[in-house]
Parts: sequence; structure tokens; C-alpha cells
Amino acid sequence: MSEASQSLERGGAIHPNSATPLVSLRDIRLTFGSHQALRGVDLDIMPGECLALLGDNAAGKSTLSKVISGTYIPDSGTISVAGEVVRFSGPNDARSRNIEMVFQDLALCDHIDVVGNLFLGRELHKGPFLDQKAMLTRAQEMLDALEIRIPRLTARVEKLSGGQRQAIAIARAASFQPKVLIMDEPTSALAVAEVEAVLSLINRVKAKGVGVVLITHRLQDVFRVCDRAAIMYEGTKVAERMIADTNLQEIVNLITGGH
Amino acid sequence: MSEASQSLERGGAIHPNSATPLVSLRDIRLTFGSHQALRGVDLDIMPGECLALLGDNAAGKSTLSKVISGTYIPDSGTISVAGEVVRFSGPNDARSRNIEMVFQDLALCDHIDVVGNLFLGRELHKGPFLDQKAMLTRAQEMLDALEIRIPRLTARVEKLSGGQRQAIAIARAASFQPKVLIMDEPTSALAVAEVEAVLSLINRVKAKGVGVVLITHRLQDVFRVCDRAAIMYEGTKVAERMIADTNLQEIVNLITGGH
Amino acid sequence: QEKTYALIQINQQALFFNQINEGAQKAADAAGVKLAIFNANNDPQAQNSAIETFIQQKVDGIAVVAIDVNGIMPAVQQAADAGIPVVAIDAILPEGPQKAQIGVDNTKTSEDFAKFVLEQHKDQDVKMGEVVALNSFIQNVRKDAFNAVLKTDPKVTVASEVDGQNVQDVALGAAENLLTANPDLTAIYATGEPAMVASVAAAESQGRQDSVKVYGWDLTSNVIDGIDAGFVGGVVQQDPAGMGKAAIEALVKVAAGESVEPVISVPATIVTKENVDQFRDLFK
Amino acid sequence: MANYTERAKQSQFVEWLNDNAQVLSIALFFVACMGFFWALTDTFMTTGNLLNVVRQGAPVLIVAVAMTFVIMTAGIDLAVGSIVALINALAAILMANGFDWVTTSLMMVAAGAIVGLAQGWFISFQGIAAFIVTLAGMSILRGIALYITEGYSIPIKDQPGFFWLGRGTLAGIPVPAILAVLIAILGFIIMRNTRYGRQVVAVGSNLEAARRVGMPARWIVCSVYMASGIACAIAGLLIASRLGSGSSNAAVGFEMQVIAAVVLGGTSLMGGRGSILGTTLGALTILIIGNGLILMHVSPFLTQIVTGVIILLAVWMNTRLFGSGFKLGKKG
Amino acid sequence: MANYTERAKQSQFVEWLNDNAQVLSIALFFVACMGFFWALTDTFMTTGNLLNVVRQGAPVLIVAVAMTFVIMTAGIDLAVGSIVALINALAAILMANGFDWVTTSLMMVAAGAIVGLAQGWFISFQGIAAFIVTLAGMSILRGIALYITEGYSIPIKDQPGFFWLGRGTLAGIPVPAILAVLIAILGFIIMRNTRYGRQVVAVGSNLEAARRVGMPARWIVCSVYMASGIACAIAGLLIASRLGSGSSNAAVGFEMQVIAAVVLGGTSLMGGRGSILGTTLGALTILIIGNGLILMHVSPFLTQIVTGVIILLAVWMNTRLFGSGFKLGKKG
Ligand SMILES: Nc1ncnc2c1ncn2[C@@H]1O[C@H](COP(=O)(O)OP(=O)(O)OP(=O)(O)O)[C@@H](O)[C@H]1O
Ligand SMILES: Nc1ncnc2c1ncn2[C@@H]1O[C@H](COP(=O)(O)OP(=O)(O)OP(=O)(O)O)[C@@H](O)[C@H]1O
Ligand SMILES: [Mg+2]
Ligand SMILES: [Mg+2]
Repeated sequence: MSEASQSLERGGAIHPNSATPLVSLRDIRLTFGSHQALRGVDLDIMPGECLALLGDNAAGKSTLSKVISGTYIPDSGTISVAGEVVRFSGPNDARSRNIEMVFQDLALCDHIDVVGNLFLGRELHKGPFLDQKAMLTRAQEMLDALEIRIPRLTARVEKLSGGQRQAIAIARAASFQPKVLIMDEPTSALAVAEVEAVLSLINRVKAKGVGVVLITHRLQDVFRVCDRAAIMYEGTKVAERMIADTNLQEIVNLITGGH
Repeated sequence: MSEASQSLERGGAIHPNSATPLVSLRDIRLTFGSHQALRGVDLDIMPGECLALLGDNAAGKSTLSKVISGTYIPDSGTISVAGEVVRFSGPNDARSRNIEMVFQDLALCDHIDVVGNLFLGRELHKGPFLDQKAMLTRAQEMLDALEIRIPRLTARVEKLSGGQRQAIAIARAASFQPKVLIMDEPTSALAVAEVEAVLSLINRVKAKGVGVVLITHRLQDVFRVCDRAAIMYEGTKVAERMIADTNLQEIVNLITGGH
Repeated sequence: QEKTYALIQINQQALFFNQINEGAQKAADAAGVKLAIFNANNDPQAQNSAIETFIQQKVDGIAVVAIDVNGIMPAVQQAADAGIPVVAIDAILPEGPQKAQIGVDNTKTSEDFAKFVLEQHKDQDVKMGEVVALNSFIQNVRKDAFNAVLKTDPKVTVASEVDGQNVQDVALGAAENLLTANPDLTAIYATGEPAMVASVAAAESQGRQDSVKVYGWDLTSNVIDGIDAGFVGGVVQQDPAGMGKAAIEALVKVAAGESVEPVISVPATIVTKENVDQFRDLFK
Repeated sequence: MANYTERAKQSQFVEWLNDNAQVLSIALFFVACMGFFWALTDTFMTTGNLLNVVRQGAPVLIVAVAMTFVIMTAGIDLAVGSIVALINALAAILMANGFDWVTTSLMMVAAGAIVGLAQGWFISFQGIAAFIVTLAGMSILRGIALYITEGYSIPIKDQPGFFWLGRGTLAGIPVPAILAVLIAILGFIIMRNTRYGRQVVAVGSNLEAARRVGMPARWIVCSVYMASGIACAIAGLLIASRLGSGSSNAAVGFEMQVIAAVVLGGTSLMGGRGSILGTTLGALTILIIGNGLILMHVSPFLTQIVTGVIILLAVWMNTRLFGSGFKLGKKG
Repeated sequence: MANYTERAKQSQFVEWLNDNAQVLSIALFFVACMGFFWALTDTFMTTGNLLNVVRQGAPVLIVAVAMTFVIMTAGIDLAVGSIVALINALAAILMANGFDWVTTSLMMVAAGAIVGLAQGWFISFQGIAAFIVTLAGMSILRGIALYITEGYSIPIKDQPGFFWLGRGTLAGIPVPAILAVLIAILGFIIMRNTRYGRQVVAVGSNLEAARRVGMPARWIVCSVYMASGIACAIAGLLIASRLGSGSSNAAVGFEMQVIAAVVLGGTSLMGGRGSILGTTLGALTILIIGNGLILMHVSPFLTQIVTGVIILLAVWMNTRLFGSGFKLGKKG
């Protein structure tokens, strides 16, 4: 009883299909200093589904997504991957379970070139040596798939424009066969065409059975690619809705808490 | 002859009313290393008007706006403020002419508290001493005007969420009686309600005769607050349109260059 | 053709070394030869490098004030192999191909000085504090030889040693702390110039001129004032200029094919109230 | 249906602890050291000894205050020891040549300012890394000191007013200590309560942002090196007065002492974060460690080792205990 | 109506110049220094002298290569001089106690690694600033060297194999020089072409990003200090072999030489940017300046000044001429 009622208190959960969730969070809490960033959040990420994580600024969306990607270790609560309870001790653990993330701050290395950033942490190598040529070729393919034009792939990312940098971060996360792809405001700096490319990317990976978590403030995009929306407020999840069953106004009301 | 035809080559210019432009750029060129960021751009900013500066990623929008705010010094071309040709030697020159800017990278000092960042470079003081109390009171007013909730104004901005940080940067630029207000993707990280607040802020300042330059990739916002749109492509201005005379599809086509 | 000699110095932050340089320069001018001086800034390796460089340049003779007496030997050997005579100043080199050893025997002088100090305090209990420079080989020799003699007198105790690192103001702080730590201290021994300057200043600043006698190495103007005031009991004053002079003269002789004494002694004087007048002119 | 609750209010006390963690940590460490030496030696807690410590420490403390400003801008000044030596030597030479001590002192402060300004110019207006400019400055300035003294230590004679500066007392308190405390208080107020202090923090936190909001960023960067030069001049004069002589041998290794004091006080070498109070406590901690070890008759062969270990320990405590913020009711 | 034209293609040559500006700058400066000393002294360009320079410079070069890795991670190792002294003293003591030179050398390399690892652990796993850890290390390690030698120098006797290491030649080229060049080449390849090198750059550029993409960021940071410790051990052995003795006074001021070499070579103290080639040229430049000044019989009072000025000049040129990128057809 208590399990279910507690869960309901924490915003409830809708299971759109009966498959095991790819990732499932229960009662995640995280405090920075004395600031309660997350106050007990439940969330399920299902295969082949795009989940929108919505909420006001500072609601805790980025923090929650960083918990899923192993960047933050929660104070309490459980994370299960494919039904099995895990304890992430770092981003590496999440990555080895094919959980990829596009960070809001992009997490690029300014002094490394575009190719290097695309393969960061997953460099192609022949023996101990980097395979620069192979990486260059594959990098071009990765960017083409997202319709990103970058004049020189061996230029440092330092001087690229905001949109170009964001595109690189997206290409990096999307290109290595993720099972769960978390995108924290991936389109905030992108131009119209690039946004379209990202949305169609989401549809493509969804079709392959990947579970996508999309954090965004562009609600119109949510209605184009997402299947379900979880709404956060002040560190809690206050509601979950199937996109098919809701409309823009309801979502806006949920986000602002009615005021 | 040549003046006019050259100008036409550079995308032409529409003068929506007969007043002198607040700021007027002619044939602005700027090269980084061997990369031509701006290849001769003309632009007029009129009082009481919101000008949308649109374009693909890396088109040169941020670079152009930084030229207007004195952050970059162009290689060639002229800048006139209120009809008078000026030479900015730094951001201070522009600021002393009441040109304010919200930077894409926000330009906040992480180690300084919210209040301090709002008054950065314009600290209130009594004699040589900072007037902390007065700043705190005014800061609260500034943020309230933008409907931004920040729990503790004496907290360092370092740990605030992306949207909170962006809101602070906007509040800073808007609060000191600008004559020209340049906003480089000010709403990219903001939630729905905050975006509305920024749009109504733009309408408010426009009504006071301020010239606003809005750089954004959210075209729907352009149609809600802007009067004119300038479209950039690869370091040039390719077109200018009155918002009343155009539609979303045309703008999208102009941005992508028809492809 | 004019001959060129090289002088390899330890550092230039003590008067002692600079007076060696001056003496050598004067002697070189007098003999009509050129002198190149190298300052190693306390780095033993730099001394060897400099010697190797001078060998390449085929100088006619090298005088060396060694930092690391063992470490300098390979370079001395190289010079000898290249037919360049080497003389050593001050620090005593181990057995080797050097032509002459010039200067004061620090061990012997320290022993004599210790005996002098004991003499001054005959039949008294002495509580001795020492301001030393652990990073200086020569000053370690002075400390250990001095202490070896003190040990023979049961009335003398060494209360404490502090490290002034051969830097004046560091030594001053250390000397002051030494005085506060030992309110019943009766004597201070300073093993080199910075320590000596500092000990004198410390005795003054702590107002202990009446109860503490300062002994040590190397005169400076302040030390002479201390002798006049009576609280500096005795100072070993070497003749660095004489050493420099003797070194160049020895090198000139060797180059001319003459032979020189393997040990050229430039004796040190113990300066006290009685004989201080003859040194005043040096420190004006 | 949905339950909209606000986050718990942040505890004022915990926030305060968090904001002042660095200073608290070094204060704790300082008190611990005091207690330790008090317990283990008779002399340590005597007025005489404590006054000694503050007098000896005045030069370090004065320069550390200025260095805090430098490090706050994400810079560093390795040349402080050399500037002290240069001023020390110059002052003695001038007085030996008949200048009176007041004129000399004023000229020396001006000289310190000029030297600092020159370094600051290379750093701020020419954009060369502070580390390398002041490394070169360290070598050049001590070279000049060496050159003008030719290695002699130059006696200062018959300047009672000047000697009072370094050795005298006012109401029983050593003059250098009074000077140092005044400078520390001045530094504290400037850093916390003036526009200039705010500008220094801003420049250290985000130079480009400071420039964009119209602060004279380059001048601010330049000015902290000037302040450091002036502080070095004062320190150099105090040392000359205490030793009664000027020599190029003064203040060798001084820069490391000063920087250690600043870092111990919780100032971040990355700029933007730090406090004068912390620096003061850091400097005092280093000083009493030096003093206490001598009082305890620790073998001089061990002092270097022990000092290093203690500093490491202090910073380690600072980082571990306070670094990542206090967590309420959290185990890990 | 609108004219959609693409930007002019970037000139390959200018891009290449931009990417390699730092190395080009120091190369130019190096050649200029060579030319200068060649013109002004007879001996400089003799084989004997040049071989001398590379033999003498081997320790600096070896440690500078490792230091480049350290500085690339935005760290610093101020303790290198002290580690060299410690290894140097330890090696002499071991051999004096009957260990043969091969065992001793292996033990010393292991000791260097352990010391480096210890420093690295504090820096990476305990999160203490590298500057302060290695500053403490500098004091502690030289203190230990002083303690075990009691300030005396310990002769090394009858170890022909060991002496060959520091003094011998292979095909006419000094063994230390060969060793140094091999290490520099190894460093060059590791930095440019291996995963480890890429990880070092990534950690220096954005530690948090490196961690997030799953790199063992802490281990990488730790490892560069270990590499530095090993390099110091090799340098310490070479110095012991050259001098035929071990002493706690070895390598005084070594850290500043090494860091100056690295910075002169264009490596940024902020991390992420640098090259081994630049470091090699930087180290050689510093070495030939030292050598050339000796050959020119420059007054010892002036050498410090001249060296400082030259280094400042070189970096200034590096920053001004090449720093902000080449501009085609732009006056400013
Ligand atoms: N490392 C941190 N230390 C302290 N507080 C933090 C930290 N990271 C986030 N916070 C706080 O946690 C709260 C939630 O932040 P988070 O970044 O998750 O918000 P968000 O929902 O992603 O907002 P946005 O839409 O603006 O990106 C904010 O109040 C923020 O100040
Ligand atoms: N400081 C710089 N140095 C070198 N190149 C630069 C610099 N700043 C910008 N650029 C280049 O100039 C071009 C224009 O960049 P800019 O930031 O103005 O684009 P933008 O239109 O604002 O794009 P976005 O919408 O992605 O923000 C880009 O190709 C970028 O790589
Ligand atoms: Mg966020
Ligand atoms: Mg932009």
C-alpha cells in the first residue's frame, strides 16, 4: 500500500507499455549543501519512447538527468537499469550501460579539435596509437547525419559559434549506439534547420528502440516527438501525462503550478 | 550610384520610419585569423523598434552584435550613433552611449553573488564604499520586474541553474535605462513563463523608444515582438523584411538560403 | 697572446665571495691577464657545466670555490686532462689533480676558534646557541669542527641549533627565536656572514647585549659595531681578497711552467676589540 | 492532484558556514597550532615571544595582503622576494649617501610602485602570463640588487627614526606589527567594501565579463601588481630597519612563504575566491609554526620536513573538511 | 535578390601557421640566439661545446618533457628540484653502502615514481591545488635529502658503469644527450599520437568534461606527477653520475629552469595547450643562453639580469607576434 501511495504522492507514474523500463528511478533525493535539488523523484524510461522532462527553471531537470547519467551520485533512492538495481559510481558506469547524455553545458574540451571532441573518451586506435584518419572519416559521417556544416574538422572547438558547439555535443552522444539518450536542452542554440535535424534524429533513434529523455523549454517540439511528459516542480515530479492525452495549455499550467 | 548599389548588394536596408537610426552600421568587416566572420554588413537600429537578427548557426550574428556593443573592434566599416560617426575602443564606449547587451555566454562572474552581478560595473556606492543595502533592495525589484524567483540574492551565481543565470544577465542589461538593448538568444534556456516575461519586457522598453535587437532561433517569438527582421548568411546580411510584410515560411527560406 | 683565467664562484650574495672576486680581479689586472668569473647561484651542477664550457674555450687556468667538493672532481679531472691547471679556493677538495689548495683550513680554524671561545669563558658555564646554514657545505664543516671541540668541555652545552639558510632575514628570525627560546643563553656561534649579521641584529633587537656574547665568522660593518659595543666576543676574519689574489698568482705561475706549493695558506685572524682597528678601513 | 510544495528554506547557519568555510578551517588550524605549542613549550605563550612573532612576521603579512589581491585576479607575483631585496639594498645605499630616512622611504615606496607597475604592464597590457613575467622579474630584480651592492651588505647608520620603524614599539606593541595590522585591516575593507575590491574579484572571476561590463579590466590587473610592489617596498624598509643594513641577500625564498600563507588562508589560485582574514590567519600560522619548532628545539634538519608536512596537512584539512560544503544528514 | 555567397575558404597555410604559432616563435628565437652567440664567440659553434651543452642540459630537458605533461593538465610540479636532490643523495648513499649501480638505479626510478604518485594522490584524489602540494613537497623532500646527508656530499666511487651513464659517449654523442632525446621523442609521440596523450589534453582542457565522457580523470592527473617523479629520478641519477657524488644541494633552482623552459616553449599554464617540440626548443634556448653568456665572459653581476630579460623578451615576442593569430591584410 505505502509503496503505491507514496509513489502517487511523488507524481504518479504511467507505464505506456508493459515492457521493462530501460531505466527506472525510485525516490531519488539529492541535496547540495542545504539546498534540496531533488526531493524524491520517480521516473521510468521506456524503450522506443521519448520522454519529455519539463519544468520551470531550477526545477531540478538537469540535476535529475545528471543522476541518470552517473554524473551526480544521489544521496538516496535506487536506480535500476533493465530491471536490475545498480549503483553508479561515476559517468563511466552509466556510459558502459549505453546511457548517453548531451549536457546543458555541452562538456566539450575547448583545446581539442572537432574530431577529437566527437570521439572524446572513445578514441579509435590502432594498438596504442590514435587512428586519426579513421576518426576523421567517421566524424564527417556523424556530422552529416545531423546536417551540421563545420568548415574544418581539425579546428579547435574553442572558437566555434554557440550552435556549432551544441551540434557537436549532440553528434557525440547520438553516434555511439545509445540505449538511453538524455538530451538536456539540446536545441537551445540551434537554428531552424538544425532543430529539425535533431527532432528527426530523435524519431530515428526511437524507432530503433532507444529510450530518449528530452529536456526542453520549447513545448511545441515536445508535441512533435515525445510520447510522454514528466513535469517537475521545485525538485519533485508533480505530474506525468501521455502526450496524446494532453494539450499545450495543460502542460503550461502544470509547469507553472497553476500560477 | 556605387554607394546605393553596393548597399543593395549587402542585403539592402528598409527604413521603417524617417527618424535617425539610433545606431547605424555600414560595411562592417571582421576577420578572425583567416576566417571571415563578417564580410561587409549594413544595419540600422531605429528607436522604438525591435529588430530581429536571424540566421543559421555561425552566420555571424553574435559577432555582429558584439561589434555594436564595442566588444569586438571591426577591421573596417563605420559605426554611427545617433547620426554621428564613432569609433568604439571598448565595451565601455558603447555602454556610455547607453548600448546594453545580453551576451550569449551571459558574461557573469561566477564568484560574485546575484546582487553583485546585477550591478557589475555599476555598483551603487556611498563615497568609496559599496552600498550593499541599496543594491540588495534594487536587485529584488529588478528581478521581480522579470518575474524571476531566486531564493537567495547573496548566493554566488556559480551554482544557479542555466535559466536562472540567463535571467540575471537579462535583468542586468534591461535595468539601466538602455537606449539600445541587444539580446543574443536571451530566452534559449528560459522556461515558458520566463520567456513570456522577456517578451513583454521587450514590448515595454520598445514603448519607451528603446531600440531592441533580438537574436533568436525561436521564430514564433519574432512574430510576436519584432517589427523588422535582418537575415544573415555566412557573414553577410542577405535580406531585410518588415515583419508585417512577411511570414514564417519566407523567413525560414531566407535563413537557409533556400536549401 | 693575452691569457685568460676563469674563476668559478658559489654565489655573490655573501661579501666573502665578492671579496675573493675583487682580489682575483686585481691580481689579474696586475698580471695583465683576463679573468672570467662565473656565479653558480648555489647550484653544484652549474659549476661543473661552467668548467666544461671553459675547457671548450681553452682558458689557461681555472680557480674554483666548490659547492660540492666531491661533485666538482670529475670536472677538475676533465680540466686536468685537457691540460688546464686548476686551483681550489676555500673549500678543500679531496685528493686530485688540482695544483693548489688556497685558503683557510675551515676545520682547523674552527677548532682554534672554539678553543678561543672556551678560553674567553674559562670557568664559566656556557649555554651556546648556534645559527647555521645547513645548505652550505663549508658552514656545516665549521659547525661540526667547532662542536667537536666544545664537547670536550663539560661546562659547555649547545642548547639549540637553528637554520638561517644563509639568508639574512631568515637567519634574523631564527636567531631571535633562538634567543626567546633560551632566556638563559650566554653565547651564540654563527657559521657565516648572513648568520653573523643576523645574530648581531637579533642580540640588539632582543636587548640581550649584556647577557649574550656573539661569536662567528666574517666581519661586516655591523659586526664591527658589535665588537665596539662589546657584545661580539670574537670573529674569524679570513682574507678573501688575499685568497683570490693568491689563486690567480698561483695560476699564472703554473702557466709559466713554475711550480707552486700544494697548500697555500691564507691565514684567518680572530678579530677582537684589541685588533679590530686594522679592519675598519675594509668596511667603510 | 499534483502536490506543489516548495523546497525547504535553506538554513541560514549552514549557508553562513558554507560561505566562510575556508576562513573557519584555517582559524581552527591556527588555534590548534597555538594550543599545541602552548602545551608543549613554556615560552610560547609569553608576551615577549608573541610580540616577537608578530614583529618578525610583519613583512610576510604585509606582502601577503597584497599578494591576496594579486592571486584574486588569478595572477601570481613570484618577484616579491627580489623586490624586497632590491628596495632593501637601495634604501641602504641612499641613506649611506646622505639622504634622510623619510625621503628615502618615500622614494622607496615610489620605486616599489614603479617596479610593480612595470610587471603589471607586461601582464595586463601585453598579455604575458603573470607566472613568467614575475619569474623573469625575480631574476632581473635580484640581479640588479646584486649589481648595485656588489654583494656587500651596506650598513645603515645613525637613523634612529628609521630604526624605530623596524625595532621600536608603540604602547608596548612593535611598530612593524602595528603597521602590518593596519595594512591588513585596510586590505580587508578594500576587498570587501569598496568598488575597487569588487572589481578585483570580478576580474579574477571572469576577466572578459568584467571588460564587457565596462570595468577598466587591464588597469585593475595592472594595479594589483603595483600594490604588491608597494607592499614589498614597505616590507623591504622594515627588514632593512631591523637588520640595520641592506643587502641583496635579503628575502630569499620570501615569495614561497608569502604564497603559502595566502593559499593556506583559502584563497584560490584560480582567482575570484579568497579573503584577507584567511590570509592573515595563514601568515600567522606559518609564523608560529616556525617559532614553535625552534622553541621545541626540533633539530634544524627536521624543520623543513615538519613545516612542509604541517602546511600540507592544513590545506588538506581545509579541502576535505570544508571543501565540498556541509551536507545536512548525508552519509555519502 | 539576395546574394548567397559562401565565405572564402580558409588558407591552409595561415591555418597551419596559426596552429603552430607557439612552436614557430620559439624556433625562431632559438635560431636567433644561436646566430647571435655564433657571431660573437669563437667557441660556441664547436662540436665540443655543442655536445657539452646537450650533455649538461639533459636533466633539464628530461624533466621539462615530463613537466609539459603536468602543465598540460593545468597542474605544476614545484618539487622537481627537491626530488632530483633526494634521488641524487639516496643513490650516493646506496652505492656507498655496497649496492651495485644497476640495482640502485632501478630502486631510484621506483622511488621517483612513488614520490610522484604520493604528490599526485594529494592533487587528484584529495583535490588539493598542485601548487601547494608540490610547494610542500619541495620543502619536505629537500628536507629529507638534507637529513639523510646531514648537509655533506657523499662521494660515489668505483662505479664505471654508472659514470658512463652521465659522462660516457656512444658514437661520439654523450649518453645523457641520447637519453634525453629518446625521452623527448617518446614524450612527443605519447602526447600527439596516443590515447593517453589525448586524455592528458582533455583533462587539462576541461576536467569535468573528461570525467563525464568516462575518462579516468583522477588517475590521469595522478599519473602525470608520477611521470614527473620518474623523470626527476633519471635526471637525479644523471647528475649524480656526472658529479660523482650525491648531495642535498643538487638542483637548487631547477624547478624554475624547467618551468621557464616549458613556458618558453609555448605551453599554457592554464592547461590544454602545449607541445613537446616547443618544450625541447625552450629548454635548448635556456641552455644555450647560459652557455653563451659564459663564453662571452659576461660579468656575473649581469648574467641574472640578462637571462631574465632574454626570457621575458622571448615570451613577449611569442605573445605579441603570434598570440592573437595572423591577420591577413589587416592593419588594426
Ligand atoms: N552543483 C550545484 N551546487 C549547488 N546547487 C546546485 C548545483 N547544481 C544545481 N544546483 C541548484 O539546484 C537547483 C536545480 O538546478 P538544475 O540545474 O537541475 O535546474 P534545471 O531544472 O535544469 O533548470 P534550467 O531549466 O534553468 O536548466 C537550482 O536551484 C540550482 O541552483
Ligand atoms: N573569437 C573568435 N575567433 C575565431 N573565430 C570566431 C571567433 N568568434 C566567432 N568565430 C567564428 O565566426 C563565425 C560566426 O560566429 P558567431 O558566434 O557570430 O555565429 P552566430 O551567428 O552567433 O551563431 P549561433 O547562432 O550558433 O550563435 C563562426 O564560424 C565562428 O567559428
Ligand atoms: Mg538545466
Ligand atoms: Mg551566437
